[in-house]
Amino acid sequence: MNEIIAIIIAAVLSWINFVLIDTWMGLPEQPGVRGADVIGRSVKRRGGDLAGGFFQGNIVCSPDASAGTLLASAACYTIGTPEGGLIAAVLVYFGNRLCADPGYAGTTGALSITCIIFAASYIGIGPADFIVGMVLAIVTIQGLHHPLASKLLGRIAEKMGRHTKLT
Amino acid sequence: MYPFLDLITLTTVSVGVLLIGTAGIILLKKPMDKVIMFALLQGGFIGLIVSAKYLDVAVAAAVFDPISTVIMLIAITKLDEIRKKKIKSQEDGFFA
Amino acid sequence: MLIQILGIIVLLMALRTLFAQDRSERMLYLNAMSFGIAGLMALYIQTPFGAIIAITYFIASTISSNAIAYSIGRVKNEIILDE
Amino acid sequence: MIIHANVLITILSYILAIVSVMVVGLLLRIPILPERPMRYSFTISIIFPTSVLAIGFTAILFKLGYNGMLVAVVVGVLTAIFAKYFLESLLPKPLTEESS
Repeated sequence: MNEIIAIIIAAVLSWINFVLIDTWMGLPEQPGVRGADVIGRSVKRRGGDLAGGFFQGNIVCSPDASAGTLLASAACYTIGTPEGGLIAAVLVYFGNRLCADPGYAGTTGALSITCIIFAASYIGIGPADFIVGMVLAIVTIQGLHHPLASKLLGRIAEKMGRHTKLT
Repeated sequence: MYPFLDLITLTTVSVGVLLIGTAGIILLKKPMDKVIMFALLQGGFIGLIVSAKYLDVAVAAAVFDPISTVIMLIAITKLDEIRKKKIKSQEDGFFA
Repeated sequence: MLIQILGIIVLLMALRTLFAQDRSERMLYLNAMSFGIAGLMALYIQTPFGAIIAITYFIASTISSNAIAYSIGRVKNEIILDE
Repeated sequence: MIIHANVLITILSYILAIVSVMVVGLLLRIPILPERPMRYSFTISIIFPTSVLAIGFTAILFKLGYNGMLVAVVVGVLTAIFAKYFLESLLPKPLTEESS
């Protein structure tokens, strides 16, 4: 029972982390590559929001802060707490540049989740809980119901001043 | 307490993903859907190699996967252009 | 406990990929399944090489997703010659 | 909580790596910040990605068994030279858009 509470807390922490960093780095504003445009317009055609669709398409087409969160927690679990996150940040940067993306979101997400894991290890939440929590968080965005998730993301983007200007 | 939960390991999950990918490649009609299910099958394949702990083979397979996908996509795009051009030229031939 | 949760998520996402309606909807489910498999490999191999292989697999699958999504936009409705 | 002396030395080594990469980068005239709008620019600057590369390479060398502050300083100098002369050709800027 104690383990389930730890997983839920880790899921909430990583959801807040990657949604805030991705929105701040301007993912809902414009599609970075052309594949994200296709996915965003398809989500809008099924009754969603365009900014949330661009957000989901950008996550599919290049490793952003969501990938940085997952890979940094995996590296912290297997390598060691401060060093693994730094190594994962460098590898995520190279992978980001291979996908024609500037790479700000991925490295920022990896470094910030390293700090969060280092702080949360004092209250008994290990890096293994953060791996499962990140997968649960990405399932709520990409896996359950796309129009509702895109409307929620669009509302967050509008509140932070990053809503798209395209139509 | 739950005896069926012990059955779920990396090996059985990878075999399940492989079977789902194979069924998708056989059942779906359009070529692009077949390519998407092929990308799903690659994930199950790498998981199966990792569960047997052949890690160097797994790294090589993971590096060579996008290359094979890109080659198949080039072939599909080219074939589609050729077929559309053929239909267009046939219509022009009939009407002109 | 952790591996079982991830395994159920991966199988569920694979089934939703098979029975999805739209083509770009399949890409989103495929990405969620790829997250699950990368986490599962890192939990199963508990040495530093496990992290390296998880990072390599995830970035390679993202590159192939990028290529597929780019050519979905180019090939709108393709012609199939059956019978 | 108890902070051992080893942890302090490790944190000090990372800070030393960042300081040395900043000094050598300023000598080599790498720009400090990318131009505005900052989140879409591909310019190589000191804050990003040179500092991130420096602490990442330092962490890789620490896990391989080479400890000490001298390693951090040497890695900082080498990373600055690498980012100035080789990174642009290793990871080229993508073409403006697919014009097809």
